Amino acid sequence: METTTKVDLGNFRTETRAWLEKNCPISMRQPVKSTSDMYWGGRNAKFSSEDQKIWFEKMLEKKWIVPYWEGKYGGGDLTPEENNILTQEMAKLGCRKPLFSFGIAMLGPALLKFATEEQKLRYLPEIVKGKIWWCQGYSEPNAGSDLAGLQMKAQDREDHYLINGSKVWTTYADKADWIFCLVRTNTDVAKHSGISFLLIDMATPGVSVRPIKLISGKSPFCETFFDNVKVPKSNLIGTLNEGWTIAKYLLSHERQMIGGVGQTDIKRDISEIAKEKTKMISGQLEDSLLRTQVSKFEMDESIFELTIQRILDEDKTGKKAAALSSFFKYYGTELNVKREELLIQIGGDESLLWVPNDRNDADAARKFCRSKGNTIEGGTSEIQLNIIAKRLLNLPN
Amino acid sequence: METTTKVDLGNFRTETRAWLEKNCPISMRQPVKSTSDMYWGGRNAKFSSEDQKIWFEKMLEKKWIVPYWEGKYGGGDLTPEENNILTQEMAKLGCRKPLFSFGIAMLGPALLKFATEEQKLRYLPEIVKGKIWWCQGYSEPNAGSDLAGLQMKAQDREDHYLINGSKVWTTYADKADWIFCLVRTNTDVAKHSGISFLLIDMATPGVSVRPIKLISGKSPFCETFFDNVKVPKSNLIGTLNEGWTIAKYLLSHERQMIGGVGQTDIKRDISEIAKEKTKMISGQLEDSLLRTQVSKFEMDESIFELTIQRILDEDKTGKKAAALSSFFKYYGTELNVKREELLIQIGGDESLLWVPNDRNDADAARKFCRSKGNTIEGGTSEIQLNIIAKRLLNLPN
Amino acid sequence: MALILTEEQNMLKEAAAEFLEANSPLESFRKLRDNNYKSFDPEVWKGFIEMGWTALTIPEKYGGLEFGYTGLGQILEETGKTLTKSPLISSILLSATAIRLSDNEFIKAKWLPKLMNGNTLMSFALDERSYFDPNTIESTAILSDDNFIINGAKNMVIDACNSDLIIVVANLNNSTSLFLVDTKSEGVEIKTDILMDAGSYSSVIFKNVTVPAKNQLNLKVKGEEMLKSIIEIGAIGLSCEMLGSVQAAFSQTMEYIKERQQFGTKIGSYQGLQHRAAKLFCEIELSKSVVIKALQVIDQKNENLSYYAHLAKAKLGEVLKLISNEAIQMHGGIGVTDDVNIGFYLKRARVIQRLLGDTNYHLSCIAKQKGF
Amino acid sequence: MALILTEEQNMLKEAAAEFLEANSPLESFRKLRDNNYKSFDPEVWKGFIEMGWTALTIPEKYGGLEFGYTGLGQILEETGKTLTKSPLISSILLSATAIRLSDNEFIKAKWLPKLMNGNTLMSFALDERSYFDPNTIESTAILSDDNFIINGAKNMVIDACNSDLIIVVANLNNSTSLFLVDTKSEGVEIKTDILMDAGSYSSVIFKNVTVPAKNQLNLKVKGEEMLKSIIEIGAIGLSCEMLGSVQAAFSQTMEYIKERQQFGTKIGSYQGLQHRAAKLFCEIELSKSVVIKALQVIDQKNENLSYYAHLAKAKLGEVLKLISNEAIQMHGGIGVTDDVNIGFYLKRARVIQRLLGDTNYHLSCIAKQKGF
Repeated sequence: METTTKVDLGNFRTETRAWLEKNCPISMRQPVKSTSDMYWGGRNAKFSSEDQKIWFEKMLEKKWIVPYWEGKYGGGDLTPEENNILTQEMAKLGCRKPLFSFGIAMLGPALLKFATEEQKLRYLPEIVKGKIWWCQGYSEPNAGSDLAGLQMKAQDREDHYLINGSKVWTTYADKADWIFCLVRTNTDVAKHSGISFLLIDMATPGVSVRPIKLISGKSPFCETFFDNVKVPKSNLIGTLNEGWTIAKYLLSHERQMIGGVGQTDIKRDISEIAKEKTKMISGQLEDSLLRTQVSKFEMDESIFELTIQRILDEDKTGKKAAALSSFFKYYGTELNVKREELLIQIGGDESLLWVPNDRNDADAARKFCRSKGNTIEGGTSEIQLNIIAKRLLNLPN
Repeated sequence: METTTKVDLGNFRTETRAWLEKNCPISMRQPVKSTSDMYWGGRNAKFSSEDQKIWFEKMLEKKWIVPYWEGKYGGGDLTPEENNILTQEMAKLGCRKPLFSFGIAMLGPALLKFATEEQKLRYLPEIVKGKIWWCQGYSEPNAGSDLAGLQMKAQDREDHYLINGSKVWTTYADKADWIFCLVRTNTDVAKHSGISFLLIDMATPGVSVRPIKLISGKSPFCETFFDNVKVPKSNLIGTLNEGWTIAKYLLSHERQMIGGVGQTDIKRDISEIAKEKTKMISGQLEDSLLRTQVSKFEMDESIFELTIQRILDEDKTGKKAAALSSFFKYYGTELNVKREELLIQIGGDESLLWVPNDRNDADAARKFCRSKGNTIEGGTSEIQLNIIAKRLLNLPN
Repeated sequence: MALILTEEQNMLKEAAAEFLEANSPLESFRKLRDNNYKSFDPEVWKGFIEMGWTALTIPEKYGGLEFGYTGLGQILEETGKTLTKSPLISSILLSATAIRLSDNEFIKAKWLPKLMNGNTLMSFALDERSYFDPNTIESTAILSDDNFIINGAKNMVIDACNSDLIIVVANLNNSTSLFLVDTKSEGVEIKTDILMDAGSYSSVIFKNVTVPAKNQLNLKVKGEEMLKSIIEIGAIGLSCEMLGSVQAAFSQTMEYIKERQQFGTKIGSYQGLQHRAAKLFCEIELSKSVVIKALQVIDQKNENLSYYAHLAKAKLGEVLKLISNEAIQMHGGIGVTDDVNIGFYLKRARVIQRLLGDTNYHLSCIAKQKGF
Repeated sequence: MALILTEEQNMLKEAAAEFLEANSPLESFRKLRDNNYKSFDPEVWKGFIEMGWTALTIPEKYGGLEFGYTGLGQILEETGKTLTKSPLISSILLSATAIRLSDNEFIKAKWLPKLMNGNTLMSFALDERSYFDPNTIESTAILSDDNFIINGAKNMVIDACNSDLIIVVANLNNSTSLFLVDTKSEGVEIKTDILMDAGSYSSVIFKNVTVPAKNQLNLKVKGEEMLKSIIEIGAIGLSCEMLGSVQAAFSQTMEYIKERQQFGTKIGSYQGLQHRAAKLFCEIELSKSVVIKALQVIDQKNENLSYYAHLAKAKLGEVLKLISNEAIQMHGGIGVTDDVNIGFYLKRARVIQRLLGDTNYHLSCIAKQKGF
C-alpha cells in the first residue's frame, strides 16, 4: 500500500470540495434548527424534504455516511487525514450530517473493537444505510452514577437470554428499532464482573417504553421496560460477563462529547449580550457585580478553549492522559451551567418566559432548565471529580 | 435565700460602677496593646507596672478575679445577672482583665464539673490568686484533627503514672507552671475509651519545651516533651479512662471563643478602608471587582453578627443546639480569613512589608499569615463541617 | 429586641404550616400548573382569609388585626415551602401595604377592608423595563379638571389578570405618585404571560386612562418615600417566601441523600456531599437571621429598614440560587425530571430572585448607601 | 501553532529543573532568608549565566541566543517551583526586555551583552503608588542642554539595592519616556524594604538627577508603546513563575495528604479533600494552557499580546491565591509552622500577585478592551 503524500491530500481536498458543491443541496447547507432537520433513518424512516432524501442518498452512494469505516462494512475507506479534510470541507460549506445515528457514534466503535466478524458484517452496513435506529440502554433507576450496580437481568435459558428489568435515559427509545444494553449475567461475582453487552430488537414482545418529561419540558429521553423478553444468544457482543470493558470504552468517548470537545458551534460572548441587554455607564456595565461575574466567566471560558486545544495538541505527540476526558466533562459542563445562569440573569424578563407568546419562543428558560442536566448526565460532576482524584492524582481509597 | 429583684440589680449596678471608678487605675482602662499589658500571674509572676499590681490586688480583695465562682473556691458568689452587670460596667469603663488565665477559662470549668471536692479546694483558689500559670496539652503531632487518636502514654506504676510522649500547640508552655493534659491510660480499647485527664507540674523532671515558630513569625505556641515523667495519681481529674467526656465539654467552649462569639472588639468596615486606600471614581470604588468582593464580604459579615445574636437569643429561651458551636467556629474563622485576604489586597504595598521600617510596624502581613491558622486550630474547618453534617443534619456514616 | 419570634408569632407560624400541609401541599402546585397554569386555588385563598392572614398587617382602625409584618412574614415563609400560589403577594404584601402607607383616608377606609376580606384583588404596577429599575419611571399622570390622565406601559405586574384594581406608579409634575386604577377603565390593556415559575405576570398598557382625582394614594406624603417603603417591605416579604423555599428544598434534599443508595452506600455518607450540605446549613442559618431582623425592623418602624431590606433580598437571592441548584445536583438524574417536585424550587427561584431586584441590585444599593 | 513545547524548549526546561533541584532546592530559599534576607546566591546566579539562561531573549546580533521568551518562561516556571531568588526578573525579564525593545542602538550594543554576562545588574522603576497603576506617572524628565534632569519617587523597585543601573519611567513633554540611570548618580536615594516574600524591594527617590541625553531608551518609538509591551511581557514572565509555584505547592500537598494519617486513614482518602484536589487539578490544567499560549504570542509578535498577558496574569493570580491557601489548609497545623516550607508559597504568592497588577486589575483591563 502506498502512503498518501501531501500532494494527494491537496488533490483530495479539491475534489471533495467540488463534489460537495455539486451534490449537497443548498437547503442542506443551513444550520439544523429543529428535529425535523435531522434524518435519523430507521424502520419507519421518513425524509422531511426531497433535498434531505437526495443528500442522504448521494452520500450513501459516495460511501461517505461513515467515510472512515472499511468498505466491507459500508464505509468509505478514507484515511484519518482524508476524513479530516472531508469534515473540514463539509464544515466550510455548512453541510448537514446526512444521517444522525447513535449507531455510528456509539455502537459502531464498540462493534468494531469487540464484535465477531459475523456480527460486524451484519450490523455495521445496516447502520450505514440508516436501516436501523439504535438507542442506548446503560443507566437504570437505581444505578445512576453507580452504573456498574445495574440490575437488569439476562438469565441463561439454553437457546436464549430472558431479560427482566428496566433502563432509564434511553434517548429516543420511543422511536428506535434496536437497543444496545448492559445487562447483568452473573449475580454471584463482584458487580463489574457480571455484566454483558447485549443487542435487543425493540419489537420483541415484552419491551415497552415511557417518555420522560424533564424540568425543561418534553425530552427525547425514555424509560424502557423489559418484561420476560427473549433475546437470541447470538446478540451478545464480546465475551460473556466482560461487558464492563466495552462500557468503559464507550463512556470515555461520550464524556468528551458532552464536555464540548470538538463542538463547533460558536457561542456569543456573554459580555456582548450584557452590553446589549443591561445598562451601560461611561463605557462600563452599570451593574459592577455583573461586570465581575462576566469577567471571571469569560476568563475561564476563554482559557478552557485554549486547554482543549493544548490537550489535543499534546495527544498528537503521543502523550496519553486517559482520565482527562473527566476533566473535559467536568469543567465543560460546569462552564455551560454558569453560562446559562448568566444568560438568565442578564436576559431580563424575556428569559423567564415559559409559555411562548407572539414575540418570544420561550427558549431561554427551557435551555436554562435543560442545562441543569449537563452536570449529571454522562456521569455526574461528582463522579468525574472522583475519577480525577483517583486516576490522575492517585489519591488513596 | 431571697431572689434578686430588679431593684437590687439596679443598686448593684450603681455600686459596681462607683467601685470600679474608684479602684481601677486610669492606665488600666486603656485597651491591651502588647503582651506586657496582660498580667498572667504564675510562680515567676511580675507586674509590668505599679497600676497593674494595684488593680489585680484590688480585684482579688473584692473577690472579682472570678466573680461568678463560689466563695469557698475564691470566687465572688455573684449571680449570673450580677456577673453580667459587672462585665458590662467593666466594658463601659474599658477596664482590663486583672488576670489572664487559661485556668479560669478552660481548666476551671472542667474542675468544677468533674473534680473531687478536695481537688477543687486545692486548685481553684490558686487559679483565682494567680499563683499558678496553667497551660493546655491536648493536641499531639500525630493527632491533630483526630484528637482522640492521641498517644501520649500514662502507665500505671502503683503509686504514680509514668508519662511518655509529647504535646503540641501548648500555648505559653515555656512560661507555664502546670499543664492539664489528655493522656492515654488504656491502649486495649476503642480510642475514645482509653483517655484520661491529668494535671502535671511542669517542674517535674523529664518535662521539656520547644517554642514553635509560625509562618507569621514568633508565637506563644510550644511543643512539650515528656520523658519518663512521674505524676502522682491524685492528679487525675474525673474517672480513669473517661477523660474524653471532659475534653468534649471543654472543646465546645473553645470553639465558640475562636469563632468570635462574644468577641467585643469592633472591626473597621472593609469598605471604609477600601474607600481610603484605593481609587474612587464618581463615588464608587474604581476597581469594580473589588466592589463586588467587598459587598459580598460585608453582607456575610453583617449577617453573621445577626446570627450570633439570634442564636444567643434562642439559647436564652432554652432551645439547645449543641453542634452550633461548630457552625460558629467554621463560619467565623472562614470570615476572618477572608477579611485578612481583603485587607492584604486593599492595603497595597504597605501591607506586604515583613521587616518593620521606621514608618510601618509590618503588622498587616504578620496578621494575614497568622489568620491562616484560624481555620485549623481548635478543630479544622473540615472537622467542623463533619460535625455539622453528622450531628445537626444526621447524615449517615 | 431579641431576634426570636414571640409566642403568638410562633403559634401563627405553626398554624400556617399545618393548614398549608393539609390544604396545599407541594403537589397542589403541580395540579394548578397542569390545570392550564391556574393562578391560585380559590378554596385555599378562602382559607387564608378565614385564618385571618390577610388582616395581619391591616390597622385595627380599618378592621384588621394589626399583628404586624413579622406575622405576615411567617405565612409567606410557609407558602415558600409548599410553593402555594395565592394573591397574598400582589393584594396584601404589595397593594395593602401601599394603601396602608397612603395618607388618603378615603382610599384606606374604602379598600383596606375589601382587600382584607378578599372581596377585592389588587396588583401593583411598578416595573417598566425588562429588569428591576425603580428609578426610571416613564409613565405619566396629568391633572385635567378633576381627573388624572395616565399613560404608560408596565410589565411584570403580578396577577394583574385576576385583579379588580391596579396601583400604578407614575410621574406627576416631576415627582412620583401612586394611583388606584380600575382594570375595567377604558384604555387599560392587559396581556398576561406565564413565566418559568408557572405564575401569571402581565404587561399592562395605560392609554389615556382617566382616573378620578381622589384615587391618588399620596396626598401630603411624598410619593418617592412611599414607593421606597413599599419596595423595601415587598423585598422583605419576598425574602420570607425565599427563606421557606430554601429550607424546604434543603430538607427534601437531605431526606433524599439519606435514602438514595449508590455504590452500595447511602450517598449522604460521602464527605464530598456532607461538606456541601454543611455549608448550605450555615447559609440557611444566616438567612434566618437576616429575615427575622428585617421583619422586626418593619414592625419597629426602624430607620434602618432600607439597609436590612437590601441585605435580606441580596442574601436570600444568593442562597436560594445556590440551594436550588444544589438540590437538583444532589438529586442526580431524577432531579431534572418533571416526575419529582424538587425542580419547582429552581423555577420559582429564578423568578422571585428577580422580583423587586436581584442580589446584584441590592448589594449595589448597600454599596451606594455606604458610599463605595 | 500547536500549544506544546518544542523539543529544544523541553530539553531546556528539563535541564533547568535538574540544575535548580541540585543547586537551589526549596530549602535554599530558607537559607537565604535566614541569612539576613539575602537577595540571591551569587554562585547560583553564575550557574544561570553559564547555562545561557540570561541570553535566551537577547538577539544574536548582540551575542545572545535569540531562543525566545517561551524558553525564558520555562526557566521562570522552574524557579517558581524552587522559589529560587535571582536577578532574572529585574535584570533579564524586565530590564533586558526594555532595552531589547528600545531603538537606541548605543544602549543596546553597550548593555545587552553586559546584562547577559551578568556583569551588570539592572532594575526597572515604574510604580509610584502603593498599588499597580501604570497610567498615573508623575516622575518628570526635562531636557537641559545635553542632559535630562529627572525628578520623581518610585517604589516596589525589585532588587534596586543590588543594581548598577535603573531604568526609570518618566514623563517628558507630556509623554512617557524611559531612561537609564546610574544608581551612583548624585540625587539617587535608595531605601530597601523586605516584603513578605523575603525579597528586596526599594523606594527610589530621584532628586534633580542628571542623565546624559544618550541614555534615553525610546528615540523614535513611542515610550507609551514600549512601556505597554514591557509590562505585558513582564506580566507573562511572572505568570510563568506563578505557574511553577502553583504546581509545586499542589504536588507537595498531594504527597502530604497521601501520607498523613488521621482517624486511622490517610486523609487523602476523604472525598471532601479529593474533590477539592480534583478541582485544583482542573485549575492547573487551565493555568498551563494560558501561560504557554501567552509565551508563544510574545515570540510570534502576535497582536493579541495584550489580551493574553492580561488573561495569564489574571488567571494565575486567582489560581495561585487559591492553591497557596488550600496547600496550607490541607497541611493542617504543620502548615502554619515555619518548620515546613509550604508557607513560602503563600508569602511569595501575595507579593507576586501584586507585581505588575493583580487579578482585578487585569480582568478590568480585558473588560475595558472588550468595552464592558
